[in-house]
Amino acid sequence: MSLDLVAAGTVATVVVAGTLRAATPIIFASLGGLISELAGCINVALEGVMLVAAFAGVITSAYSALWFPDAPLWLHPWLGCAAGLLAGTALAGLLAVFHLELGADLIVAGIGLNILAQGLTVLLMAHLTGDKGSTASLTSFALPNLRWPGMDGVPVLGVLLNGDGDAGHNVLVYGALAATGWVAWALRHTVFGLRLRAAGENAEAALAAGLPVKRLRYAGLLLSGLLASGGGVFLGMGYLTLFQADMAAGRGYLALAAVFLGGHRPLGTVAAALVFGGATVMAARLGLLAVPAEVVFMIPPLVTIAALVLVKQHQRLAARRRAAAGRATLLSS
Amino acid sequence: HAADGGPPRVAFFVNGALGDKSFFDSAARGLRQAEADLHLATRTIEGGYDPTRWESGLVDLADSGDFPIIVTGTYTMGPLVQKVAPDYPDVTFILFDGVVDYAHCACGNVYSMRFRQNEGGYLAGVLAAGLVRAGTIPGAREAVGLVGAMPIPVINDFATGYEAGARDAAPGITILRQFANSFSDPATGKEIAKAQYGQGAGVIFQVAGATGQGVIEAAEETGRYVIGVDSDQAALYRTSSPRRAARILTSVMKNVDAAILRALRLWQQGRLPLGRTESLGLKEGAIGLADNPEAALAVPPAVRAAVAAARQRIIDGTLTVPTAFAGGRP
Amino acid sequence: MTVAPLAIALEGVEKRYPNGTLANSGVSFAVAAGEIHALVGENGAGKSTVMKMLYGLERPTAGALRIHGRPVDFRHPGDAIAAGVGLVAQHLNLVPSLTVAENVVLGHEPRRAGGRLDRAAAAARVRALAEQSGLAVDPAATVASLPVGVRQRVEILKVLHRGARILLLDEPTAVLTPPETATLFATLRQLAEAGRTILVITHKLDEVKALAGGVTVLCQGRVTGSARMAELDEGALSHLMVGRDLPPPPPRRTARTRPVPRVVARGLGYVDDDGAIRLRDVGFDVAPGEILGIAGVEGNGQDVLARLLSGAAIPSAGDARLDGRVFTGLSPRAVHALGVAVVTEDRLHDGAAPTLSILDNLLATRYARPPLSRRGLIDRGTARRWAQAVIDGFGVRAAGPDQPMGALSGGNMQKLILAREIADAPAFLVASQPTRGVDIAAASALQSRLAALRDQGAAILLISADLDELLALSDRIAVLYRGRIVARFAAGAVDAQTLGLHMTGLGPSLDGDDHDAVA
Amino acid sequence: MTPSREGARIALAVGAALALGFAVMACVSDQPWAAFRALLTGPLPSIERAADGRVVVHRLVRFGAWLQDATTLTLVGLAIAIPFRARQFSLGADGQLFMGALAAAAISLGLGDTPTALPLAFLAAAAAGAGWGLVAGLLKTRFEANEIVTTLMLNVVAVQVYRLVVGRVLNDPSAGFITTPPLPEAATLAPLIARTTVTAMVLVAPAAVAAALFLLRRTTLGYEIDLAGANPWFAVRAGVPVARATALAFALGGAFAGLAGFHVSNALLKRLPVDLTPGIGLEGIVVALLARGRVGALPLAALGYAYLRVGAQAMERATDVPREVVLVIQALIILFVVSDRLAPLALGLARRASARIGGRAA
Ligand SMILES: Nc1ncnc2c1ncn2[C@@H]1O[C@H](COP(=O)(O)OP(=O)(O)OP(=O)(O)O)[C@@H](O)[C@H]1O
Ligand SMILES: Nc1ncnc2c1ncn2[C@@H]1O[C@H](COP(=O)(O)OP(=O)(O)OP(=O)(O)O)[C@@H](O)[C@H]1O
Ligand SMILES: [Mg+2]
Ligand SMILES: [Mg+2]
Repeated sequence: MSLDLVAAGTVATVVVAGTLRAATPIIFASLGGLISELAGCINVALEGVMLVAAFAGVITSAYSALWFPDAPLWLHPWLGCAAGLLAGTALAGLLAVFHLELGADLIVAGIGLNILAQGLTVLLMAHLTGDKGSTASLTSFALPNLRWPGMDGVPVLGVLLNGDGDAGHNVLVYGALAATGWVAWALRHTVFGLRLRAAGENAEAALAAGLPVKRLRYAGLLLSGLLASGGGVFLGMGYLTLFQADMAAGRGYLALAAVFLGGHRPLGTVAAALVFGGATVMAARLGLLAVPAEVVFMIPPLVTIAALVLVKQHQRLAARRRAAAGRATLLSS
Repeated sequence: HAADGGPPRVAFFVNGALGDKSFFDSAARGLRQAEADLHLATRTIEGGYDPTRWESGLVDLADSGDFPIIVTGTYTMGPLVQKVAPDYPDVTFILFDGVVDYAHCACGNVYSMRFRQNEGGYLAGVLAAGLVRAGTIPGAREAVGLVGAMPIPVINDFATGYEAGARDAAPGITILRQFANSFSDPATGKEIAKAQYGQGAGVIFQVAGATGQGVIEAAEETGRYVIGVDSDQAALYRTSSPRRAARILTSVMKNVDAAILRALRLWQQGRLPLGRTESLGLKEGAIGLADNPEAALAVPPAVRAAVAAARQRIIDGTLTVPTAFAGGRP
Repeated sequence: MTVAPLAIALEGVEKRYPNGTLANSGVSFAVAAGEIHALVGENGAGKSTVMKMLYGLERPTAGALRIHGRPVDFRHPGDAIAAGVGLVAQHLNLVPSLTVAENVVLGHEPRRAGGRLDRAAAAARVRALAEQSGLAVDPAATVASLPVGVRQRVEILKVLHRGARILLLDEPTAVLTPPETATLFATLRQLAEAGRTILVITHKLDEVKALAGGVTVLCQGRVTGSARMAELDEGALSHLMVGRDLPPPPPRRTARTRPVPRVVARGLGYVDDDGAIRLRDVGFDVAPGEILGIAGVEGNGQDVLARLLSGAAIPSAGDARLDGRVFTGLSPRAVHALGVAVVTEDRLHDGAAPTLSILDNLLATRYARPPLSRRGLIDRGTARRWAQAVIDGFGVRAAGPDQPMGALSGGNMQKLILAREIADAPAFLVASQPTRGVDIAAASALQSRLAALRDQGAAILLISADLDELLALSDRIAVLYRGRIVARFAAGAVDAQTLGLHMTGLGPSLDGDDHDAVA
Repeated sequence: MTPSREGARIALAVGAALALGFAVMACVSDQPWAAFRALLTGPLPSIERAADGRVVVHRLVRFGAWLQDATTLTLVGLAIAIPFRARQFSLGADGQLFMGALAAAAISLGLGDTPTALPLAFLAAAAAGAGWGLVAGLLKTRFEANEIVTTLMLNVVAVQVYRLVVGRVLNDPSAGFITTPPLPEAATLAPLIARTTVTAMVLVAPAAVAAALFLLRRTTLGYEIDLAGANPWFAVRAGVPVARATALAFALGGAFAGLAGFHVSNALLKRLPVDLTPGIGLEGIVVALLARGRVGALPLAALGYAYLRVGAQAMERATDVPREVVLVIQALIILFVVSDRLAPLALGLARRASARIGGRAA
């Protein structure tokens, strides 16, 4: 009986650990999407940013080991990580230049950059490895896992803190949590956050207040690139240990949906990203029952749409309640 | 063509893109081999993933007059070849892993070959189930898994054979089967594999293209085993990641490369049996299991013997493996 | 005699917008430090353009700007702010979701370690500034929830917070009540005495008189006159501003034509989505050929009242009838079909589609019925002829029906909107702020139109922040305060001062539903 | 901007993209000039005189592919451009196309070889696309759900519904891959030009554009859509049924995307494979924006864009340039053509440079 409870708890925590893992790339990307969205620039290129970051990270870590065979092993993944972040941010910078300097429509430029990222990564991969599919033939590195010591065999907490294989969570899983906290704090409490939101909400007012709106939008887009790159690096150097053509697999678009689903608020956005991560894990587990895979893969989009509808409906009911209360006072007076 | 002096030119039309680490890559390898061994000039054209462009792509190749021979594959291309080939009687079409309906088309210039991948799947099933039943894998229950890309007939054929083999080798064994719904999402592949390993699967057979690489990573992380598909996937990791290679028990080889090389050689010799379909399996050496010394030690001799016995019975014809193709084999 | 140093100087300034419009040409004038200077002229004369150049929002295409004697080339408002210039723009420019304090300090925020915003310091600063200048605001309130008058104060505080030595104010009184205007003027005088320089745009003669030490008049982008106020009498000033004698005020109607009210509203109440009561027990009658004026400080229920009467909102209590038929609670189209016409208060927001042509703007209320459309097909030919007739009939200065609405000056745009609404001789017209921001000549033309409509027998509800207009046009005036009617007057029996008192809740209040008290 | 200046701007942008693309090609290819020529002349048929004096037309298929591509792109471009008139940024053409294709195939298979199969399949495709579009429209007007998100999500749902139906309901078990059975002859369109996939749909596309133009310019619904897009607050106050017009704009756009689905199912593939790839809808956005949202300019934008795409594929087939370079060039063209300020910037720089040179000469 109590054993069953522990077992159920373990299954639940396995799902939680899996959700955290599956949500990490989406969390990073959606935080990035949130920042640029608040700065008034929707970033459709999150997908491409992730792809480029994953690619640069994996390739750099592999080549770092080839070029610096004497360097300590722990160095390579971190070099890769830095390169990934840089490359992804650079792609976002390109989006910023096209939009802010050259007047390109943001959405189309974003789509264009996604196509560019798709083509460029495979082109370079084929050039470097002779392989158009993945970098499996290269020895690339994963960023380290963090393990809480002394959790061996502790039933529920052990899995929660150290993951289902007791190998610990990847450092970037913690990175995503830290990024969440930082973004929430920075948007709310810093001068930068205030200016960013002002520039996004009413550019004219921000301009009239003497704010460098264009520079703020650059900052928003670059920061969005940096954060989304974190997700890309995790995909190639944490979740998996290789780069695979098109490996972002629509997560950038999901991240964008999370921003809207989360009502343009940091915690809401991350909650939505967690829902999407959870849906992937559920899909992996539901698939073991006889549910058709197609139905399972409809869950995340349907959840998104349902959530948008329910949130609105909830607001509406609340408004109706308030209005009814007001009407009662109006009529009674 | 050959008239202008150069070697005969072979076009390989890929209805997708290279880089799947298995099927198309293997075919491309066969063509490269042909270039070296048979002195043919080959060109690979990736048609991309949009099926509305494949027909015009194929016609363009045939129409150009540059290529006396066109190689293409998959069942999807079958109907297109069937439609295009009669218009270009001077061009030879080699269709692998797909067929044209010779009864209903003037396809005297088409040679098609199909593979009995269910036979390879069967051996994988025997191996996986035997190993699991031997009880030497820590943490595993008596269960084996299968991760497929999509429930398309070719993959279902692998799966059908696999499940039959597992059941025959270990009646009552639990078999988990799931599809990732994508050929190119290793992260989802890894998540599914983790779920299956979490449910106690000791071995997973991945038939999932690039998605399968996630399964291999999951095997490494959980310390369980995986069986690769189409080409020797342990070889892929042998230098880059030996730990991972050691988790790949074997790969079910679908020797598309050898089959294409053979067909081209026959064509060069004027002996290619045009106008018919050849069925290739264990017996013809087109299907087989790869040797992976790193993992071989993990397999008890009895299990190895069972696999060898099953292989022999299939080759002898005393064992017929069930297939996912409606109407059975041609 | 000492010559005061010049704070602002324009020398031969030209501004040509990228689309080719020559907004300013050879503009030269100067404002001495510590002076309050008025910039006047008709709509589209180029006044706002001058302000925008002085604030770095636009750059002159020729000529030079000097601030405190130094030539400047502002590329960005940040440069202007650094040079001590502040602008309160014609259209309010605040970030709605931020608080008053956040809006005020935006761009010059008090900080704590780590780039953090010091909210407490910001609030304290705003409170202190508000006290000094007499512009009362709640630093913690969200701007979105504030009425326009208060937002205007926030804009001014913003400029003061940055320590601007030169204040540019573009039509700052357009949305203020007389008491608010008086407070603002007192503050401005105080600032000028403290040495700050103020350049203000206004369309109102009396404001120029009350405030300015000097005046510059623009006409079609050129300076047509410049004078010290001391040297001008009233006639000369108005002549300078309008370029000719002022048109006579619209004729006041003397006798009531029909005693039976055409529009009867009783017990109108409205509760918004937040549960706040925005309108409470509002009742009135309007007879054919009568104008009922509604006075009130912005945000006291005028907008809600107009929305209820136009079908844009459904009353929570009460109703209104037109010739005995209830028309509240119907859709805007149904209301319109009954003969109710509406001029909304904010023409750019919900009164017109600036990017569409004049023709498309004129069609909006009648595209769905013959003769302009049949069975879902619009008859463009007929529509064009009709639109041209409207343009000609109302004396609108426009190139033709295909010109984009947004390319018209404010006054002409407003004429077209009024034309659209009264073209089919409505039985009842609800007109909100019909002459806001419109120059004197255009405003008087619009007022004559309203008077003419009244004389044809229409009932008119005139909502206006301009008390002179209300007093000149209305037969009776009701005052809205906090969603209630708190006072009613016959127009002849009241002055602006009394109205202003009631508008701020200081007059003796009325009890009960005595809507016929004055009738 | 005047049409000729706009034309010059686009020409400059495409030129810049091609120049950059050439640089990329030169890096990866041994035969960059041949590749470049293939890119620029690829879609045109080659006419040769054979040894015996007969005139032989080669590569008509590429010409056909160009027209075929432009047809699809025009239709999905309409699916973006019409909601855009109501200021709605729909990314939903993909899902609508899938639904349209599915409906057309289902009706064709259901009716079999009957004369009504073709028109009914055509209508069913339009209706299914419109219905799917309407869902996004209603989500927007009833629940204020952001249309960018809902259309993206509805695309995913549509693709999965499509796979479910093709894989489990309409599946042809004898095919060897997951697909519907071939559609009955009477329900499909025959090629107008032999050995190409150009069908009567190539005429339907301009007709669709004309119909859309008529609808937008001459009908009250079109007027309502325009007004709802130009200023919805004003439109509401003026009594225009904004919600209805907005939702119908989505539906109307969806109908055209549905027809693009019909083009795919009943004209191009004549059966539906499960792995029909999403993404055509996104290209519709590109085409709609190339046309600056002007419905009348859609066919031109579609022809131009399709020309470059087919040229890129011809290049890939004819030379050693890989597929990815084609993607890169395509991306560059998209980026440069939507960069409004690129041409003025370049012209300004050129003018300044020439002024400097001229000044020195003087
Ligand atoms: N951004 C712009 N682009 C092009 N033309 C403009 C722009 N802003 C103003 N104009 C034109 O410049 C002229 C002067 O405009 P401005 O705003 O300075 O007038 P104004 O005197 O402030 O008028 P109002 O009294 O209506 O506020 C007008 O004819 C207008 O059409
Ligand atoms: N981008 C633009 N292009 C053309 N004309 C413009 C543009 N922006 C503004 N205008 C015109 O400039 C003139 C003044 O604009 P502004 O916004 O200062 O005042 P307004 O609100 O139109 O007039 P009012 O003084 O009545 O409020 C108007 O005629 C307006 O239509
Ligand atoms: Mg102005
Ligand atoms: Mg004005």
